[in-house]
Amino acid sequence: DELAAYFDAVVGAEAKIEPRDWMPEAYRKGLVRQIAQHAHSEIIGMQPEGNWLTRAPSLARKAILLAKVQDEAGHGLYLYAAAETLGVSRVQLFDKLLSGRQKYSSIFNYPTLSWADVGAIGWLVDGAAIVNQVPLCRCSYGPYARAMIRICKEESFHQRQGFDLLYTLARGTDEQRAMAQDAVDRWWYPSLAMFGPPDADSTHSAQSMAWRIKRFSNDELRQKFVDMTAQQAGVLGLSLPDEALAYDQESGHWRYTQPDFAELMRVISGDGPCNRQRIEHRRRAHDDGAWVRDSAAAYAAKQRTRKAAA
Amino acid sequence: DELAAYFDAVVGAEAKIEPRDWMPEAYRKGLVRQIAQHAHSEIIGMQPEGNWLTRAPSLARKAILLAKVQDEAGHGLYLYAAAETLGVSRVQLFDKLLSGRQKYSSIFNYPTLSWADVGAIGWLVDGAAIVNQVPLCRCSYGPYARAMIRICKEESFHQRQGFDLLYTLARGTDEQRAMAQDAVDRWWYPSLAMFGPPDADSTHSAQSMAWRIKRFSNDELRQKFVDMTAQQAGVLGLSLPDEALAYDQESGHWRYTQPDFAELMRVISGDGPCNRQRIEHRRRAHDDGAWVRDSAAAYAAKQRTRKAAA
Amino acid sequence: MRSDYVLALADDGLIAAQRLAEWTSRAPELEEDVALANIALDTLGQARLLLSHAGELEGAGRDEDDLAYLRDEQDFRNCQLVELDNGDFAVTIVKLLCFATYQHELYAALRRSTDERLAAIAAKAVTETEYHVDHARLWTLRLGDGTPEAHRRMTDALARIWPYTHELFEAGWIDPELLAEGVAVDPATLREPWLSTVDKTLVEATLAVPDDDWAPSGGRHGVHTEVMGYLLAEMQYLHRAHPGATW
Amino acid sequence: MRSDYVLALADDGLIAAQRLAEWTSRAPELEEDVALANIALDTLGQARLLLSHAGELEGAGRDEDDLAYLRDEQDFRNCQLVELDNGDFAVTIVKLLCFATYQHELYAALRRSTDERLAAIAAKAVTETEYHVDHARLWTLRLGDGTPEAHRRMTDALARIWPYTHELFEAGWIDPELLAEGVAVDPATLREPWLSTVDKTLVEATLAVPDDDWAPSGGRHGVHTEVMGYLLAEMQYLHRAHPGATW
Repeated sequence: DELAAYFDAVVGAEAKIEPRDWMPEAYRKGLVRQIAQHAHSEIIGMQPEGNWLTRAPSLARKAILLAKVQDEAGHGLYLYAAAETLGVSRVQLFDKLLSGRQKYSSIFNYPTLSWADVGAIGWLVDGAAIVNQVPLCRCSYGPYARAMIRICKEESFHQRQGFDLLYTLARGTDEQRAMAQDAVDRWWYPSLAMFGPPDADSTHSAQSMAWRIKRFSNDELRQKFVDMTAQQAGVLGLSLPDEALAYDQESGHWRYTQPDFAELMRVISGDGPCNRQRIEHRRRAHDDGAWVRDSAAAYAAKQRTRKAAA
Repeated sequence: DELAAYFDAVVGAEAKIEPRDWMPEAYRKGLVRQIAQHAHSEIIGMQPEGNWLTRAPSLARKAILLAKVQDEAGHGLYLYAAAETLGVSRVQLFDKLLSGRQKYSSIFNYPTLSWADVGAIGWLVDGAAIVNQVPLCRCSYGPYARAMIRICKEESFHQRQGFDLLYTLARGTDEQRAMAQDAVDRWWYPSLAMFGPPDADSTHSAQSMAWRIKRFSNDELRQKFVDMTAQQAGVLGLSLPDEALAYDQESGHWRYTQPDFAELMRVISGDGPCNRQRIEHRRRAHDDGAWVRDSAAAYAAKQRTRKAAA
Repeated sequence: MRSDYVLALADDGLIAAQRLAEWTSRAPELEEDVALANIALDTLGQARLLLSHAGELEGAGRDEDDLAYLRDEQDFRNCQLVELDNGDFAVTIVKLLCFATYQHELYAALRRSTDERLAAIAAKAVTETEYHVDHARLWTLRLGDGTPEAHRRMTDALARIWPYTHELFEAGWIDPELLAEGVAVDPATLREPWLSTVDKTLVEATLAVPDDDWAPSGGRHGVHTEVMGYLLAEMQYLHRAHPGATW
Repeated sequence: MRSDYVLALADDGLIAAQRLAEWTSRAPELEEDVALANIALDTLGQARLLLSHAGELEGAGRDEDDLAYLRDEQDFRNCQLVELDNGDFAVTIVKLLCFATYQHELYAALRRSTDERLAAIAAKAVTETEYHVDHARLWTLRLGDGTPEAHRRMTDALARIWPYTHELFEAGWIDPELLAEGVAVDPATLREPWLSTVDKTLVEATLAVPDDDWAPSGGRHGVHTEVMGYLLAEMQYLHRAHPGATW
């Protein structure tokens, strides 16, 4: 019909679909799921780094980390707002997160065990997120694309800060260097796994590509990340825990060992080291805050009544 | 009458009154109050030292401290048992502690701010407690006297451990020595205040003396403590925060400055640095444990029913 | 000493920021996670400027990190109010209302300090603390005049926190020369405007200033509460575990 | 290395004792304050003997305090079970039931270790852990078969703790030579008697082994949970703040 043709034309022309426009139900549903999962990831992602806020070893780093974790909360807010333009409420989405009906990025189910992990998350996890997200800045859904532009700018700032943190450690004492290397060793494969299963096993991809939501395959993005990161590792003077890692002159790409996708599946299905802890933490914050939200609502209602009476 | 005459004769002969014996109501009441207050002090006294259990700087000291705090709980148990022989229950007494109707020693309303405080409490507070309590080992009420014999033995062990802790610090690094001196400076006057108001202002004393519960006046005991402690301070190589402190050749006693009894009264009446914290801590432990005690009681009842049915 | 004065103000901010940072990812709603982190950032930023200034005044070559991470408990001069446990959100809001209003009055007055650097720090800080006060005020209204449960929690929080506000206005620890020279502000002069602002908010929130004259103190002389040692152990551990390292 | 094996057993006890010590003055009744402190003391005492032995086997001159206070997190080899937060009294009792029963089986077997010192430590420890098991068993009955609330809390506690019990029986971290020489005990052989004892108690307490095959691990390789860093900061701070001091 006419609406569908218009939708296809807009998407085909690399223009933006806006909230008021007609869109296929599957497009809407898929976007809601993706944006919500992305928002949830920002919110859950506050925990692993937040774990080091009170222990940051310098005040400058403490301030940087505080600003970063705050940015993550902010990203969560933009993204929930983008999802709300598709007709779902933040409360509904939050409820799906807390009840386990919607996922968040499995990377946050690993623990931060040393200060260097803060650097490794910035460098590797934010690095991988950027590779994943930069194409989304051209996504066909306007509100999502615009949120991603702002988010990517901040993420790349975070990625440089993570790199800088590791760079300092790598040039510090033996213990600091060891701490940095250990963190990179633990976060490397989980970061590779952030790009999802290999293309052969990936679902949803073809339709997402056609709708200009996804633009590159999982394996393409993973390769882009490896190429970028392998080079930076050299600058850091840290090694990546992959003996097969080598630059392939011919293709211009780095060869690397795939992550253990069976482990990825275990973590996604709930058995990562921190899945239960992360959700329980968020649920506790939510439950502990219930009386606060209730009171704010009661106060707002009173104010409305007072204004109406005045 | 005959019972009263018998009671007076036993007390006069320095023999023991036992639970089954007749006793004047004021004797019983006074003893209950004194024993309960003493028991409460042991229980509340677990907190200031317990504050350093997880942070003790060596494993040997951690074990010693753990054993000491455990002894305090044990002392509380003997003393509540002694009070129970006078016809009151531990639950009743505990309730009076938690509701503020019965006091505990005000010394425990000061905070432990450094590891050296653990030593200062052992040396000064347990030292003062021993001076106060040794005469009670000859108290006319049998169960109390016997509890005190056991308690005094352990207290004097604790006092030596406290002395040893400070001795080690006083011979340690400059920082350790400063820590020890600071602790002694803070705990000295509160320890002197443990003997109560000056004799001129003291109530209850005459009757207690006649009943062979109290044997020395507050000021006599305080002087005994100062004499003992001033000498030991010299061995430690730490000073006591009293410029007037000096040995009086003639009397064979040390002259000293009296503590600020107005401050003592403020702390007794509730305005010490930790009064609210100490009671709140104990109340929270009690409240948090309610479901445990309830379940233990329910289980015991079930077991009785099962045995009766079997 | 002028550096002692500046250090005490710095410590207030440093410890307050440390407690606020504990809230991160635990706030009642996302917007509040952002807001509390923001306030913590401002407060930490002010503390850093003050620490650097104190270090330079002291002239012993100590930078902000030496002062934050390598002093022992009795060398911290913050008021006890800021070190108290966060408690529930009501306790945090009452602490923030009392402390931010105090800081706001203080910085407003310090803009006229004869220590130019201090005056410049204060000039920047005063606009930041204005927002903190406003934020605390709004929550005090929402919680005091919202549900009965929140009202009860706010009343409990006020009872718990109020005694520690008296220390904010003690002046005895400040070198009289600094007051005479116009470097320092006499905290006693801040009490009246502080009380008037706080009381106005409490009344509007159907709450009341507690009737309690217990006034614990000691922080300005390095005597803290028992929670301070745990706070410092957590804050300083990593830094101290690697002596001389750069981060 | 033999010292690594002994160190892991020592760390189990050290960290378990640290958590138990946190209960002091917080127990549901006075008798339990005494009992938990007693168990902590036994466990700490065993850990100290094992640490000293490990230090001597290592031969680098490290004593019990060097090992307890100056190692970093990734050098601690305790199972994750013992480092978990205490939670409520139910969680503590479930942890104790699982851990003490494990230690009891382990020490019973280690009495026949070809490392004579280890055998001697085990011989003393086995009578101590028998009491710990008994204590945990009695409380499991009182809470599991008492009130509905306690039953619910015990069920929640089992769900929380059970996954961490699997790591106790992992053998991969132990040098096979130590097993061959009869120095070490293969933990896998302890699982059956352990499960039978624990299950019997749970059944008697009207509770059940959770149906959950999540089996987090890593402690034996120095990979811990996020709470471990806070535990160590608190435990080690003072010692580390005074390098080289004697206490």
